Amino acid sequence: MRKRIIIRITLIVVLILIGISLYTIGKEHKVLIDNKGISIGGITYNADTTYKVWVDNLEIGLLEKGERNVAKVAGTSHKIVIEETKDKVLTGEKHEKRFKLKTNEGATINIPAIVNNANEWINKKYIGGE
Amino acid sequence: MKKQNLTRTMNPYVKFFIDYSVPIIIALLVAFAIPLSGLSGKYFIKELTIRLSRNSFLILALLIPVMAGMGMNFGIVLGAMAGEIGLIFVTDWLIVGLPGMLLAMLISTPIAILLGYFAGIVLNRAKGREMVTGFMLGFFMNGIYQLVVLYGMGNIIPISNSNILLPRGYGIRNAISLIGIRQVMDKFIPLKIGGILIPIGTLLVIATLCVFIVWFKKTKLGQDMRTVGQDNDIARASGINVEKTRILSIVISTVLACYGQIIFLQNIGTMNTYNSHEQVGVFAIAALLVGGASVAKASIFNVFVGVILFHTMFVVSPRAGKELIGQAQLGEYFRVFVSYGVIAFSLALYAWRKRVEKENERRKVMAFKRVLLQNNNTTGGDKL
Amino acid sequence: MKEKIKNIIENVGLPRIIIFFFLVSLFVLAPVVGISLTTSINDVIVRFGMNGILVLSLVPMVKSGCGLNFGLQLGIIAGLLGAVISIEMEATGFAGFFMAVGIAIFIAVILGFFYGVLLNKIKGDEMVVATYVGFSSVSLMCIMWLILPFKSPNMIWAYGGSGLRTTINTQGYWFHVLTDFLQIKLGSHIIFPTGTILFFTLLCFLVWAFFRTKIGTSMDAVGSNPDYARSCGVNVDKMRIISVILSTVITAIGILVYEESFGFVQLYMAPLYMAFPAVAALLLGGASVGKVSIKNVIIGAFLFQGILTMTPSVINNIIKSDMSESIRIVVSNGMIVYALTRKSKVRS
Amino acid sequence: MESKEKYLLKMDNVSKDFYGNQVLKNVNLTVKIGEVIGLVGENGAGKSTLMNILFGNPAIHETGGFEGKIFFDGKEVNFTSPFDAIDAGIGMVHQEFVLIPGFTATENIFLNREPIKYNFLSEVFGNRLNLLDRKEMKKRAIKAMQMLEVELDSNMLVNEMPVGYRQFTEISREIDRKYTKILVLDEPTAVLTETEADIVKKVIRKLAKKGVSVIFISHRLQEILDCCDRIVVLRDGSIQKELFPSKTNSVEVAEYMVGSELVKNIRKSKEKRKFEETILKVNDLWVDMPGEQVNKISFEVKKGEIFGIGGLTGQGKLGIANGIMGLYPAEGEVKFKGKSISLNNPKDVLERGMAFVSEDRRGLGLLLDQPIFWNIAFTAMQIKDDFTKSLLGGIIKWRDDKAMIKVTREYIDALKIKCVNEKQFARELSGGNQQKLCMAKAFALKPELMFVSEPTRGIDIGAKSLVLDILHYYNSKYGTTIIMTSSELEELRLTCDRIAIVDEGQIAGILPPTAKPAEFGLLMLGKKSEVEEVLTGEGKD
Repeated sequence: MRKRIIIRITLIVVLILIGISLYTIGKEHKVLIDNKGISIGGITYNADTTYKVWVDNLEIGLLEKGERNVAKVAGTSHKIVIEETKDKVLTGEKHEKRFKLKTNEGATINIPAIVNNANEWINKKYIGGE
Repeated sequence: MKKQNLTRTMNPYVKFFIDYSVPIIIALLVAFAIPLSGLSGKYFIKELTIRLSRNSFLILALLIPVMAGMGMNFGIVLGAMAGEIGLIFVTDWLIVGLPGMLLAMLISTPIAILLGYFAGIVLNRAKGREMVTGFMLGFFMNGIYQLVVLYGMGNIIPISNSNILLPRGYGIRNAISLIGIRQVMDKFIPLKIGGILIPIGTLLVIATLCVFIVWFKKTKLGQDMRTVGQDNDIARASGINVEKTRILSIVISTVLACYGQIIFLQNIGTMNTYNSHEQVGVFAIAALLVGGASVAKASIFNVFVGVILFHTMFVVSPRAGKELIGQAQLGEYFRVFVSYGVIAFSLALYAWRKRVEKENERRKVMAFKRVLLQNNNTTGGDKL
Repeated sequence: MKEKIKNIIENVGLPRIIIFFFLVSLFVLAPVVGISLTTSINDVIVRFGMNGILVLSLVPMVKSGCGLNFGLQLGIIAGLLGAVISIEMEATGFAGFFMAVGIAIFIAVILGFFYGVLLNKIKGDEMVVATYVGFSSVSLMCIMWLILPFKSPNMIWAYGGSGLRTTINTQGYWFHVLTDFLQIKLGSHIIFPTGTILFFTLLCFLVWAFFRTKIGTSMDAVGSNPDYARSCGVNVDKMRIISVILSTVITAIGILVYEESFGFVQLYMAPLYMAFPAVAALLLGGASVGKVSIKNVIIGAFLFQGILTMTPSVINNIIKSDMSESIRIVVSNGMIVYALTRKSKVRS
Repeated sequence: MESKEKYLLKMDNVSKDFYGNQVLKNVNLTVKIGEVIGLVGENGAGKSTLMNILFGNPAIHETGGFEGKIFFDGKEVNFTSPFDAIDAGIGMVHQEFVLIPGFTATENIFLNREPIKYNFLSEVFGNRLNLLDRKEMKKRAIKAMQMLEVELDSNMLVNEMPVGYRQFTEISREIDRKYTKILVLDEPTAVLTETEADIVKKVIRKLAKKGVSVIFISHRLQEILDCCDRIVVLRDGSIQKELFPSKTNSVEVAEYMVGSELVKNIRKSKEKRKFEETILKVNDLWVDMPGEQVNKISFEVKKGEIFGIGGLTGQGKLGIANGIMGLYPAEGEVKFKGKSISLNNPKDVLERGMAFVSEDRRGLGLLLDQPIFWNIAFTAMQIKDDFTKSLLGGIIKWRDDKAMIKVTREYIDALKIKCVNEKQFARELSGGNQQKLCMAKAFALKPELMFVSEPTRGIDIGAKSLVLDILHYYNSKYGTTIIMTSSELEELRLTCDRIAIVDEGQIAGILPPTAKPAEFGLLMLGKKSEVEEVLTGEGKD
């Protein structure tokens, strides 16, 4: 009987854990992608060309300079890939960055900062629901 | 006054036709309507695949209470409500994809268990009229559901997503988009044959449920349910807790219906908060009955025959109506009529048969006794 | 004392007591939130007159042991047919109304007969089958409304084509013929619908009188104990059929009075759920699945209509949102579920 | 200490009353290991109560338990549920089948005690999610059935089985229980053919040899004599005699069963009444009344006679009246005053002037939730249009409550019905007064022939003689022919001119009330051949 109680309690705990992990991996985050000039620590990076953007292997589309786009992603670990585009032709110059988000976080990613290898290319923000 | 012939029995062919009259009539109807509708084969197969994967789970949820002798469980509406509450929560929390759907199932399970338990208790108090009670219970709980979702959510139950809340700040909107989990299960294993999406994921889940049901019948609980279903008194006399067994069958059915509704809605992709569940019971039951099931006997086979026949009729009838007298409306009314009519007809047929069979059984026993007497009394010279 | 209260609760039933106090509190609260009590009561009376006969129509079937008539829609269909045929024939005023009633009764007798035969074949399962017979006949009639060859321009769709409209105005035919008959006006708010109430009273009297005749007595016995009735030489099946016909006929009259007062004939899916409020009202009045009296009809119809009228106005004023629909669903269906789960004393 | 070895079961001074009604008085019964006891007794002798006490039937405890002690297997026991009794090793085969018709023989044998295989899900959801061990079930079922030596297919559905095989399935269930030490068989042969009954007898002996004790209840005396070691005769709640088959004969058993002393004042008017005209002639009547089957019965009743029908419960005596009155499906020919009546049509029978006081008072006899005056007047209103007023030239037959009440008051006075007034509900009356009400209902029809079934069942002694007096009164004053069916032989002998004893759905014999009690007993026990039949009061027709 004791064995059963332990098994049942474990099962409930496991189910709750599964619930929490489903919540984490299924949570949708909004990631804003800016192709705009930005000043970080006194240095200003300018946007000068169009980029094609993928988030988590999903094509977001072309971002001309000064533009902003939104990606909706689920889960905690993500990858952003940008590739320089000239006259709608990909140049092959790729940048790839990985980032992690907590369950209630959204993020703004700045393309010029990535291109220039600035440290603060991502700005995470707590969103307590909408 | 009818002549009482104590030894009359029923013709087996007539019996077969009466047993399967519903599927036979619907099959004839469909056979007549398909050419009339002029629908292409591909469209037809596509629609049928969708409907098969969308509805089968819900209909399978009906099987276990039939086994326990509680008839068609009109109370699966309660399970559907539980599923919808789960979906409202995951939509509010912005949980997407397969994890979102699974989480919705996980959250709604305890709700479904509670509702099923409640329904089981109510139905135990209404022995002999489980069906009409289950049906009214569905209506009653719909009122409670409205109070909770329309007035409680956003007020007492925290809901923050303005996309699903009514502009007044509480209560859930009439329709909410389930875009985040739309067809995530159907497309989990992507496969297309000739341009038709085959929802392998969902079909696998349905197959698993079928295996579960077959397995369940072999368990002690399954056997107890069959016993209870056949004869309450004998089951009780042999020490089975009849009430508890009946409640369990309803709980299982409610939980399955809850999953069924989530699967149904992930396929559709939007949810009519206050209407999606209303007709769940009617359509599922009508389909099962069209498949040749009766109040006392239903199998997995009936489920699939039923889904195919019933939904073929659903796809075909508006078009056939239009071709026939130029009004698509006619076909739509027609399929509503068939849904209700099939249930009315099957239930009436079953109730009538129950009486006839009792009478037949009596005659059989009587005839047997006569023979017995004749054999025992051969010395007495009695001639019959 | 405690025992006594317990007994009362047991006999009257907790839901009824709750609903009764709910209604009383609504009436008490009404003036507080600024609703005129006289208008409210007047509303209740008007709606009582409209719906009372539908509630009354359930009585014969309960008396004969056929249970609650969830197949009420059959009678409604007869009534609707009477209404549209009388309008098609351009019959107006009292004559028009009674013509509609006459046609409706004729159809109701035929439908009721077959319905009764069916219910005799399925003794013990009357309620669930009746429910779906009701539903399927409504949906079948939807098709009929589309294809029956009615011509009156007041009834068919304006933009050509065949088929009746979903709602047909009775203005100009027999709108309010009963309601306005001997109408009493007190001030500007209170209009007492004498004709409707008189008509309702008359039908109540007729039903009461019916159960004082030999045949009515037999019917009562069939409902109380069918085995007893059979052993006394009563043709149980025949009695049940008569009760079903009677119920169907009264329903048909009931829906005509409803439409006459309401002003519109509602076709298509409108009658689908009409059985439930009537059943709930009867149960609220103290009837059970197996026992009923005219008193139950009157009390029930009044209480039920009271709740329907009072909840929207009072509740809306208090919490500023319209919960009345949900409350109506909970009250009426809850009442039915409660009655179904009570162990009826009638032998099955 | 010796007794512990010797006796498996010892019932010591067991008494039981139901609300003051003594049904068992100081019963001492012992059963040795491997012994076969035959239990014989009339209805109401206390056989079933005794077995219910042994089997821990909850009804016993709900009505206040019993007095005395029961020792089983050396320990004192007091079972509160049949499951306790089964666990202790008491098996019982009931008269009515406890079988699920849609299940196979195997499934029925193992009803709710199926062998199971472990399944891990049971850790989560409880034992009931273990799987059935079908192989083991089948193996054990076959083993149990082999013991019976009949070809029983373990996979056959019960509802497809011949009736006799259902009985074997039930016995197999008890055989399979390894720990069964004593088996109670309640009328196991009632539905069997003779060859099948022989098999049962053989099995009983076989079980006894294996050390299982058997208590065998049967109304077929020959069977009891054939296979029992000891015969216990119960009468009026106490053990009348213990007999050994080798040292007794059927006459002796029958005598002990019905009692040998003559009924005092058997008839006030001692002289044998003479009747001329035949009023009812029954020819080859079959009645399908559950539990009271009538198989091709023929008899005649004379006008003015009181005709008794007796016999043990379940043998069909009740079926005769119910069948003729059209309440249960019947076949055959019944002539009333020379004309055939239509069977299965209560109305026709009532209209011809017959009436019925049913044994099922609360079910068939009364409208419990209606006032007394309805109950009395209703049938007469239906059949003869009494108590109605014609209105509108006869279109409407208005119920005349006043006339109904007037008549009711007459009957209340005549039959001394104790009630508040004529508007009291029938439910509120005592059993005896309800019975008078049923009779008043029948008298209100002014019948020429009246069936009265079990007129004194469940009513107290004072009311009993009153009820019988009423019957006498109507019989002598109005010349009403009465056919009285009763389980109480004494009552029949006290009242009737002739008494027919029904056994296995047929009339075993017709005797005058003055016949020796043992003769009645022999007829009830299926020993027709040993009784010299008395056909009619007048001799043969």
